[in-house]
Amino acid sequence: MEVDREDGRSQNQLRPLACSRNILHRAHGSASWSQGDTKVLAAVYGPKAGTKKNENPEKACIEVIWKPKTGQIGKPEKEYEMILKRTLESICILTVNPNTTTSIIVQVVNDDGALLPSAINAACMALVDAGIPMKHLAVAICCCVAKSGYVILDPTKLEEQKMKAFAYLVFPNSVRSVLPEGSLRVEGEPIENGIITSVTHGIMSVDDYFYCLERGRAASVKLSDFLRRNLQQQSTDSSKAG
Amino acid sequence: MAAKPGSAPVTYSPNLGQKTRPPIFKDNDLDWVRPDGRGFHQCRPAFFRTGAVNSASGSAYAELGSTKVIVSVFGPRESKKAMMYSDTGRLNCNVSYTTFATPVRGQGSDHKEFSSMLLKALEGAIMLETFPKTTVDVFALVLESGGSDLPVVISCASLALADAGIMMYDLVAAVSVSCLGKNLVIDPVLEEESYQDGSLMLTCMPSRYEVTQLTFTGEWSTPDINEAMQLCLDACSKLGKVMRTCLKEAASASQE
Amino acid sequence: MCFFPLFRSKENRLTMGLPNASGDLSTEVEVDAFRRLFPLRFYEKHLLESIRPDARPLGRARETTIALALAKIGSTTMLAAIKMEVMTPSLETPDEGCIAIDFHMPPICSPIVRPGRPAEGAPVVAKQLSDTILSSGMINLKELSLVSGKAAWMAYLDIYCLDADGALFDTALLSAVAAFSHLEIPVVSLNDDGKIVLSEEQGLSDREPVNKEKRKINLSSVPFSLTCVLHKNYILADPTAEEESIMDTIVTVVLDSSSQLVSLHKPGGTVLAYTSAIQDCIALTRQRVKELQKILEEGISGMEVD
Amino acid sequence: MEEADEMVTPGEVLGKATDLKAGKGAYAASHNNTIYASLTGFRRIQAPPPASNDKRPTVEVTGHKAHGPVPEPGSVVIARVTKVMARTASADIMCVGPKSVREKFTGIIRQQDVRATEIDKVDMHLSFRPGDIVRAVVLSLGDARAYYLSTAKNELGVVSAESSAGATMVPISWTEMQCPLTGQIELRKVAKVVN
Amino acid sequence: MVGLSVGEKHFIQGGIAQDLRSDGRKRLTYRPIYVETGVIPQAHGSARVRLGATDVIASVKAELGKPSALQPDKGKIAIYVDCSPTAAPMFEGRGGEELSTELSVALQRCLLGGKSGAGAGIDPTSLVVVEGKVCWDLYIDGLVISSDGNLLDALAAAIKAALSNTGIPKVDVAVETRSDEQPEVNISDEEFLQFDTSGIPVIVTLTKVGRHYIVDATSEEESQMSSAVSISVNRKGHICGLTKRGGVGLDPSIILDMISVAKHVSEQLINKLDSEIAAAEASEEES
Repeated sequence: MEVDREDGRSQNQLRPLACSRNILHRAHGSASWSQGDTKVLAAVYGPKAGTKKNENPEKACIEVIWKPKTGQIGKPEKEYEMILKRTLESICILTVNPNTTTSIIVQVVNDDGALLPSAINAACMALVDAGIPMKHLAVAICCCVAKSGYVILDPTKLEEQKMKAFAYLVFPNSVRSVLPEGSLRVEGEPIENGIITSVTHGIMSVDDYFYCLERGRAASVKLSDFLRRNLQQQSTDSSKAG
Repeated sequence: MAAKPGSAPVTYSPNLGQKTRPPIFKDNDLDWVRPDGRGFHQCRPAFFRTGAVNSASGSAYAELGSTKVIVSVFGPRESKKAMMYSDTGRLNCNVSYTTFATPVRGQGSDHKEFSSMLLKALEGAIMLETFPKTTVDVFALVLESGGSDLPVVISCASLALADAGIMMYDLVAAVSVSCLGKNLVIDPVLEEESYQDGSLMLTCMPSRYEVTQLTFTGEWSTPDINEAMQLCLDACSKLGKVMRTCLKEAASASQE
Repeated sequence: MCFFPLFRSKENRLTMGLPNASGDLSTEVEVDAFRRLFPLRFYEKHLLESIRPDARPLGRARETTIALALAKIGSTTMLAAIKMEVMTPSLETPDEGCIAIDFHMPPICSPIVRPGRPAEGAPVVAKQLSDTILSSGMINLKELSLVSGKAAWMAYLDIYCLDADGALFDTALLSAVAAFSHLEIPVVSLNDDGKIVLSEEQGLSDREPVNKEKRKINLSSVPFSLTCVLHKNYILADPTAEEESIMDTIVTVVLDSSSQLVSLHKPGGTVLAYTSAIQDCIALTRQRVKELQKILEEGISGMEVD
Repeated sequence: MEEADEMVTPGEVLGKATDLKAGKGAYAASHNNTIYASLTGFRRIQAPPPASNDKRPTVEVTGHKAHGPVPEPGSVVIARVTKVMARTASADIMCVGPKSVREKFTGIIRQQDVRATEIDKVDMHLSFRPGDIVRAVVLSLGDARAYYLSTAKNELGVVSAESSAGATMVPISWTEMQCPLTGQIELRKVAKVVN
Repeated sequence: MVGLSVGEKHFIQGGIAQDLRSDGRKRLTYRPIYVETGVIPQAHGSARVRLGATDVIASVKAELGKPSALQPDKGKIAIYVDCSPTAAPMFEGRGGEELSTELSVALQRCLLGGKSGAGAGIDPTSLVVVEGKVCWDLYIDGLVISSDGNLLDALAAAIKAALSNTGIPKVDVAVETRSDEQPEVNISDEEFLQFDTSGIPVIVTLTKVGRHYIVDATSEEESQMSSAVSISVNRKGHICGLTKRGGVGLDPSIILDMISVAKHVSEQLINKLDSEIAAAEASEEES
């Protein structure tokens, strides 16, 4: 079935992606990420010595500070901070720099839908730029479920509001492994099928959700390729080492 | 979605009728009956239960009429970093209200002095020297404010301390008396407190027969003071018995 | 002189400390110490025997009770209360009321909460609760309207955590649902200067009540939730605070009475959730919804008896 | 000789100081020399030790729910090392004796308290690593922040440590532990197991 | 806290036991009390009171406000005490805050009477201009400049003096407009109304050291106290408020005895204070 979207995209089509790293000079690492008109800046400071209280000093601690476009932060931003923190913790190797704190500041430049996924992608790239040790990258995508049941990817703000429900999904990036095909499978599924983070809003059927997963995974492959290309091309022409 | 973030519309409670003081106090007091039909010198039946909160070292729940409070005790535990070294233990108290405790939503915040008054009522009964350098935290939450909140909190807190196994010289029982016109009414409810002429709160160690805290407001003649204090002392010793039975039941239950 | 890692011997003795084994106190003490020092090893020993330290099978939730708006799952306890106040509805929605949801963790509920600053987790749970309750469509906000464009109910739902031992969201949601199902709206009428007043209190019997028929809110498609922690290939339903603290991958599934998915929440965590795990979590939640519906009905009918 | 146990609560009179001594869970009030209970539990009378010249039996309150253990000077504790610095290592006290604490207490092991000999040659980083489990004795209540701990005895020191490979290491001498996976040897102040 | 050697402690306690205190006073005699009024020109009323080295200032500010819905026939009175860190080292940081709130609460309890306003030093109904609409709100601020014990008694005295020094501008109300509107008021700047301060109680703090109790304790003596009871007494000899400080329990009979002693002591104190206030007012007129 075909659906026409305001901006003439097909339902599985993402908006144009753009990412540039090492854009801030005082930060240890930084990246700007945009999907269509949604744009987010992320800056990484650290690892700095010492952890905050109630944090395990035997591991590296990650703190996330969310800066909205306007106004000061409320409950939604607090939730974003928590989700980002836990998502990034799960992709970083925290045992390498015990008893240190790494702060990630996320600045929303413009919100035109799929804000949290964009923020996660931005933060992830900033961590790479800062040379923080990571197990793998994370790729985040937003899937919207319409009343009539079809699913569209990477919605604009307008689409988000019109849809009955949506899901923010985060997967590990698809890996090009030197090991023989299939050796990296977990219970028959490739690693990149595992869900790092899932946040949904609005009512959908369980089948809708799994349909979202399927679509999201497909899209995450495209995103991974984009990240890989972006990293390769910038690591060649970037003066910055690690 | 229907949520309206940020926008906080002004709201009012439809049932807030003007509280005006009944005229009867002027002269013929005697045919007047209390809102809950109690005798002037009759306390509300007291219900106590220890071990209300598992996450705490000790806790207690108290219910007198519509006054309902929970007290948790934590520690003895590490004192906050800021504090300086001390050979004796520290007691730290805090009293807070739920937003729905009071008739007007979120009115409970105007009881800031309660925390320090709770501390003063308890500190004399606790053997602080038995937990040097550490702190015992006593946190109270008033679920429903039905009058005599502070006395109920104090009695409940001493039960929670006993439940936590903190060494004490004695339990602390607390009762207050309101002065309405010529009448002294014990264990007043919220309505009575709202138009009282004076009040007296007495907290004591029932077994040792010692007063740990005593406060008056309003104008009192010596005979009234004598009567009021005696009322409170008697009520406290009764209350003390109820508290002890509660502790014993809990302890013997845990024996099984 | 001879050397032995201290806890080798204890790990072997641990099995005797297991709930199913004969509880011999002399070892219990050491098990308690071992549990404190090596929580993960302690748990993995139990998981191998597919039993939890509190003697629960992995998939089973703790004992759950509801009394009025007090919900208890294990020792996690939540008290919810709704205060109805009157507001002037917004222009966009002249005949809709509003629900303001907040979640509180007072210092009494846990050793980690201190007076003064609020518990860090609380605002996040509050957000999840209002998202879930409002998006579930359990309550039709039109039912909260009194006089179109003039007056509507603002329902303040405040949930207090009285004892925190894991699965906070599940318990809070349950208490909220219970609170709404017990909610009785007073009969009110409009007085001369356009204010809403209680009919009986003001003795305005002559005045026509504006909400005669709207004394109760009827709940359509009630949401119920189950939180699970993932560890390796294990799924533990309804975790305690200890389990949440040592196994950091948490999945919360919310289904409504017609088993539609209201929310599937997995904020990060070391374990990646594969399709099968998600399916298992949803299946566990389906069972749980049935249990909870039953408990809730009993709770309500129990109230109506007395 | 024991008499029928009765349940008592704090403040209840246990007897007169003239014919009883106050044991644990009890105290004697000087002003009216009366003995009261300070805890909830059973009133027990212990006959005086035949040796002592004080012939008063001791009254105590037992079987009560005691509060969580608190470190005291002299008590043996088990702690997890959190930070290692040039002159001190800080550790969270997890167990006092065999009992685990409800909430951790902070302890400090100072360079001079790591071992009994050559205390000036001690290198903290070759004695402890973050995450190590140590058995130590409480020297003193310490300062505002922490209890002072000592491992300056054979049976005190690291009792359990993970190698950088993440395996539990095996002690091979009183200064070395070995990783069973990699065979790599790491330096520690190792505790001799008492048995 | 005052650091004292064992010898000093014994000397203080012994002196008190023999009814001859370190500064030569008997147990129940106050230090000489000095009152100075109108010390803060901007305030509607103010006074400074010195008891030995204890030195406090009280000021009264009056502002027009709206009575609370629950008590439409009463004006509002707020009492706040500030302990300047210069007064004593222990006032720095939180210590000062705690003491400030403790003193403020004690003063409110002793001077403002019960919820209905009965037994209040100042009759709150006298502050109402238009019932339910306009009233005077009194802001009473106490400042501790230097502390050598017995702050509460000194502050209460200062407040009494400040209030009798207070003049509140006369207010005439424009003819009633509508029931739901705030009426027009105009504040005169010639005519001032005085308070009747005869009903304002004094506070007598009895500090228990050993088996005896003393009035007007210095901070050295306070450091030796087991507990203290502050009792506010008015001219009629009625008790208008009471607060106990210090943790140690007291036998009820002792408290009752303390109350009767306080009543006895208060008589002289009130007379002394009134004459001092009168004198101060007089000297202010001249200057």
